Amino acid sequence: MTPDLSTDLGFLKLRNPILAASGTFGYGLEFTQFMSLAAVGGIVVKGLYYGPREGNPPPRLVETAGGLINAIGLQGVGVEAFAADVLPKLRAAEATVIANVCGADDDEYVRVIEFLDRQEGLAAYELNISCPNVRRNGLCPALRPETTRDLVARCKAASRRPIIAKLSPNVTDIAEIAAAAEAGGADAVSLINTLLSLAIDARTRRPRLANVLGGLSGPAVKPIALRMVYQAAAAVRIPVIGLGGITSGEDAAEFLIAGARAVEVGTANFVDPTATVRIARELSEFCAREGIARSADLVGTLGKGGHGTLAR
Amino acid sequence: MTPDLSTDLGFLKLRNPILAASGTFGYGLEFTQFMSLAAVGGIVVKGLYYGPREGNPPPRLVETAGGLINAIGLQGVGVEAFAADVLPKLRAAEATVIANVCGADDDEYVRVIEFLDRQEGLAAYELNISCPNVRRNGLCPALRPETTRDLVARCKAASRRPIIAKLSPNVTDIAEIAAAAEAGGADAVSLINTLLSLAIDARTRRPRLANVLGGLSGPAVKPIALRMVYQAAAAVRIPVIGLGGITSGEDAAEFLIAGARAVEVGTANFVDPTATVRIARELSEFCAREGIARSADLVGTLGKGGHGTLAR
Amino acid sequence: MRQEPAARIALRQSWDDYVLLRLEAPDVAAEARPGQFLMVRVGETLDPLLRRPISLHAREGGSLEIFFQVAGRGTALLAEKEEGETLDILGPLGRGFDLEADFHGRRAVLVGGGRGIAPLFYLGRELRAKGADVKVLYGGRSLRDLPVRDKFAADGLDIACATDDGSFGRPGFVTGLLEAEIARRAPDALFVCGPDPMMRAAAGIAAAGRIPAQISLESLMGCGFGACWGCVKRIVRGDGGRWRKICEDGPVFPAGEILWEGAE
Amino acid sequence: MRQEPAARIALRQSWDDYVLLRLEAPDVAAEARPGQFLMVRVGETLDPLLRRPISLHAREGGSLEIFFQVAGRGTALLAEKEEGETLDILGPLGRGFDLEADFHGRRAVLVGGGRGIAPLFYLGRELRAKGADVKVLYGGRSLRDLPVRDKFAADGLDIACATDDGSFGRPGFVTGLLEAEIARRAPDALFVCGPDPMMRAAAGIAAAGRIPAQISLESLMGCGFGACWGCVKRIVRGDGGRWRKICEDGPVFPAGEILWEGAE
Ligand SMILES: Cc1cc2nc3c(=O)[nH]c(=O)nc-3n(C[C@H](O)[C@H](O)[C@H](O)COP(=O)(O)OP(=O)(O)OC[C@H]3O[C@@H](n4cnc5c(N)ncnc54)[C@H](O)[C@@H]3O)c2cc1C
Ligand SMILES: Cc1cc2nc3c(=O)[nH]c(=O)nc-3n(C[C@H](O)[C@H](O)[C@H](O)COP(=O)(O)OP(=O)(O)OC[C@H]3O[C@@H](n4cnc5c(N)ncnc54)[C@H](O)[C@@H]3O)c2cc1C
Ligand SMILES: Cc1cc2nc3c(=O)[nH]c(=O)nc-3n(C[C@H](O)[C@H](O)[C@H](O)COP(=O)(O)O)c2cc1C
Ligand SMILES: Cc1cc2nc3c(=O)[nH]c(=O)nc-3n(C[C@H](O)[C@H](O)[C@H](O)COP(=O)(O)O)c2cc1C
Ligand code: FES
Ligand code: FES
Repeated sequence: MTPDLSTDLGFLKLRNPILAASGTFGYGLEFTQFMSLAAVGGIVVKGLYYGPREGNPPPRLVETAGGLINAIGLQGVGVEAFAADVLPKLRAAEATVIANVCGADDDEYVRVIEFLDRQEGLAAYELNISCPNVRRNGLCPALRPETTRDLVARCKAASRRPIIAKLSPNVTDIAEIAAAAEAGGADAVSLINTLLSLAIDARTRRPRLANVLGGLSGPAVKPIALRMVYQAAAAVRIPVIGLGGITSGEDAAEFLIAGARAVEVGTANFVDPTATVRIARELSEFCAREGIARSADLVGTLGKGGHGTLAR
Repeated sequence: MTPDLSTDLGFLKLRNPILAASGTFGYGLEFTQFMSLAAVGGIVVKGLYYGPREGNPPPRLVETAGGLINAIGLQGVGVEAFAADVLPKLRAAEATVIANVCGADDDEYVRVIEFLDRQEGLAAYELNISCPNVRRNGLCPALRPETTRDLVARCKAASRRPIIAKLSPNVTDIAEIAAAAEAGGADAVSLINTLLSLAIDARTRRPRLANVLGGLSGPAVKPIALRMVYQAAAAVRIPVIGLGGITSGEDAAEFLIAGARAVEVGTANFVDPTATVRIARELSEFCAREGIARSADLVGTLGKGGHGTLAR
Repeated sequence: MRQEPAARIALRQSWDDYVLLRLEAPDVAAEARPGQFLMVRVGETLDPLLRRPISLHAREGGSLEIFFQVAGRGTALLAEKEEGETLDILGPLGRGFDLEADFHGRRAVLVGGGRGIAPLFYLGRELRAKGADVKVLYGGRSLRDLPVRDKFAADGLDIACATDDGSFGRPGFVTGLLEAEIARRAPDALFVCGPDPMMRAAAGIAAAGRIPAQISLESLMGCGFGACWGCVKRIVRGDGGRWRKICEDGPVFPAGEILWEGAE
Repeated sequence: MRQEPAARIALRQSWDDYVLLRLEAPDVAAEARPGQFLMVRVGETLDPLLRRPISLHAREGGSLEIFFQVAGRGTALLAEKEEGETLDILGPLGRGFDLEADFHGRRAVLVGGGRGIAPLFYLGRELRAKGADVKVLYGGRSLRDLPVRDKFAADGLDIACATDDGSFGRPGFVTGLLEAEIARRAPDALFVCGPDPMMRAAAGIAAAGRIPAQISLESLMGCGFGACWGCVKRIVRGDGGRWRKICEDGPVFPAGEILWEGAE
């Protein structure tokens, strides 16, 4: 029996619950030499501002223990070039495409959405309200419930497509932020974006990143991501999309168990360009091995703690 | 020329800036077989409640990528046994001892301090207002500026010794919390405590820790810790003690450069019981190699980002 | 207790997923006793982060042997080490078996399941040296899980085997072998190491027969020397049971002190 | 461009902190061109996390050679690999050198500094096969930094060396050798790989002599195939300079397109 990996987010049906995370999968086209884009649940393309963006000066990356700090600063082609040059190819590749929407201010988010709303071939928008690499000191709308709710509400009102609010882990109370996104009308939340971080070169006594601060991703952050997904899933009724450090099918299963309906794979794509399809396959194998007919049956099934507990 | 590692916290002079972090160095006595306790700047002993504590049921530990999640739950002997059985031995070992003070409520913190104030041989108190493993859902006083300020102020008023407030990384704005601790009268802040985390066994679909949630420490969290130390140091005038993932002398130097006047070494002690003395030696070697006469000269010297930046 | 950052691997043997390594570590060996263990660094980088606990399998002069089964990532990395490479070890750790009593002419039965056989070779030799009459019972799923059975016999230790699948020795659990052994001739002391259910059953058998039994427990260990409080199990010492550190107070406990987990 | 998770190491040579590995990877080799590179996994665990970029040093039938210097943790781990072990590689990546022009009878001067010599062996052979008259200039701090100098000569490639400390060849930087070479006979094309200051100086010399030069840049690479945007440098293509991906648009660029870093 082949396990059924099909995933229903309510507003969107996916072949399987494995999506490629924004900023780690380019515009998708870089990966067509390695894999079929139709083999994964979907791809979230690199963050899009309205116009083309320079991004931050290099160095933009630092490798850390089990992790990666980046301060790319959302270099990108802008929506017009994306619609003209990229989207037709993605449509041809039969990819389920989610656009990652950015803005220097609230108005820009809306302008990006209004432009993309006129294009075909997009399944949803993921609002990147949580990028720590653009404003000073890692500030972003997803740090406060009010700014989260208001921005989501504006985008939702402007959009003909479903809205996924991508949340920041750099907060005291993720449940509160997730609830604010829901209150603003988000169709789903995805989390986590990267953790605001600093790396220093002790010899030069300078930051390793030109941007000083950057965002930490990769296996190092998985335990934090899993906790936040668990807390967010308990706080909202809309679907939760989980990510942060997923490198294997079993990692993906853990996020489903914690309450995510789908997951995104980020940094792992850099090490293994076919990580998304491999993880989908491994998830299928995991389900088969454990006798789970549908991967959806895993969602939100975390049992009680206390194995190892004695009866007292 | 041997670099001068002596460290002045204002309220306390240390042989060198390397302290052992609370909960990772037992009561210090476990380590006397490996090293002289007088060889390090000081030791912060395991968290003390007033009475003895059971701690959480096992499993209490999970190893993660470059990190460790723990939910020990502050098992300990309580202040009376500590004063009777442990403190005299630590005094005999000529260790600089800092007590890590815990409380189920604000009153207990004060009671612990009042009791310890009557004992000799303690250099300061580190208020553990940031342990994620005791209350439900990781709640602790250090998550809010008000509770931080109020608790620090109460403890400070009750204490004849200097107070170090140990901060939680599970917050949106560490600068604000550090400032609150300073406003409450803290003589120093130390950070970071562990990051609230979850690990799941996909096969059993149960949390790997009996306590469900635990705290992440170790090299995986170093980039986050370094960022927070940098932000906190910019926000307060009192000394900052930095920790989180330090495993080498160069790591220690990075924290000093970020603005810490001293550092604590935690998880690294489990892998290398002499980690504290080794790190002190490596820091000395680092200073010698780089021509730095006093390790204190490193403190807060982070230069600008932008190596690799082009003139544009 | 010492840290030996570069114990040379003088010998490596392997059978399927079982591996034996002989380590040159005279300082550690000089302090070693049966039932004690090492904390072994399995890699050079920060992942895996923690050392792994492995029992002392034998002492040969200034060398120590360890015998382990590949159970996960850490032991898999350890299994890749080759002769001539070095290992970073910490030890000897723990209290080991209590051999204070006079064992002369006494009958000691050692019960090992799977990788739990590891400490019993060293123990068997030591008990024999103390004049005990030693019998080793060695159980595993299948013949391939009994790789060191001949080693005991070659060393002159009386050994009997059991396999769950009946492929070698007595069919069934090693506890069946233990019951038969007790029926034949009651031992004066039992020493047990293996999977929890096996040790629990053996503890029950010992209690029923009023035979003093020492049990070597396993636990997830953060440090191995008492600093992390991560390895605790419920141990009763006239106090209704408290979380005690397996690494420091154990890993060997009198069977009567152990409160077994509710759910198995 | 392919992923080869188990390219067997058929040969390993080393000199101090320089290592050469020959990898059996027919599928990757079939697509390879000089100036392209591999992304190599240096460990099996999650630390180090990322692959490391290493140039193609030679193609020998279905095998590829890499030649690298231990620069840090990752290359140190790579240096420990032995013959018979396998490497997980991704490649060939990047565009490599532009060899579209007609090189027949043309004089090509290849300038390599330190580990930057790596891609020039493959390139030198290929240029020779295209009928070029090839001269290799190889610079290093000291004699011990020129481990593959004899390899070029043995292959019939004309090579001259320079060392900063004068321990071998012409004393001084390899750029001095380049200036002397140009003074002797102006090349038709320059190909340069080495430390940034050396490449920058070589680019200056090329510009002054109006000699077309191709420069192979290094950069910190997250992925190596265009997905992470981590490897950018300022490249001018009639647009005043934009951050372009070294892995995808390079690593080789015409000297005139490179905007060198302000601070050195
Ligand atoms: C005092 C002591 C002595 C030991 N002596 C030996 C020995 O001589 N030979 C031998 O083969 N093994 C021995 N073990 C068990 C050995 O330590 C574990 O198999 C090993 O740590 C697993 O690490 P891993 O990275 O391979 O597996 P992981 O990937 O960490 O885990 C694999 C599985 O093993 C479980 N596990 C992990 N660590 C332990 C542990 N410490 N105890 C029990 N289960 C664990 C995990 O929950 C998981 O299910 C001993 C354990 C202790 C506590
Ligand atoms: C396209 C390309 C081809 C290369 N080909 C070769 C080759 O054939 N032979 C060879 O010896 N080296 C080559 N390198 C350089 C090699 O990739 C680095 O030396 C290696 O990645 C360093 O990794 P590490 O873990 O050993 O060092 P780390 O510990 O990561 O770093 C050590 C030092 O090297 C610097 N560094 C790290 N990565 C790079 C990098 N990619 N470029 C420049 N500096 C870096 C760091 O900032 C640090 O100062 C190439 C680099 C690129 C981009
Ligand atoms: C190099 C890089 C670029 C990223 N760019 C974006 C982006 O454009 N938009 C966005 O929402 N997230 C971006 N992210 C965050 C990832 O989508 C993801 O949230 C994060 O990396 C955690 O997942 P991971 O641990 O699987 O990588 C980026 C991450 C990395 C490493
Ligand atoms: C097993 C364990 C127990 C801990 N117990 C305490 C404690 O009792 N009091 C406290 O303030 N911090 C405690 N901590 C947190 C550490 O002191 C430290 O803040 C944290 O581990 C980060 O530092 P590290 O990455 O160097 O370990 C504990 C950490 C660990 C791993
Ligand atoms: S393993 Fe750390 S206290 Fe026992
Ligand atoms: S290395 Fe990732 S885009 Fe170039």
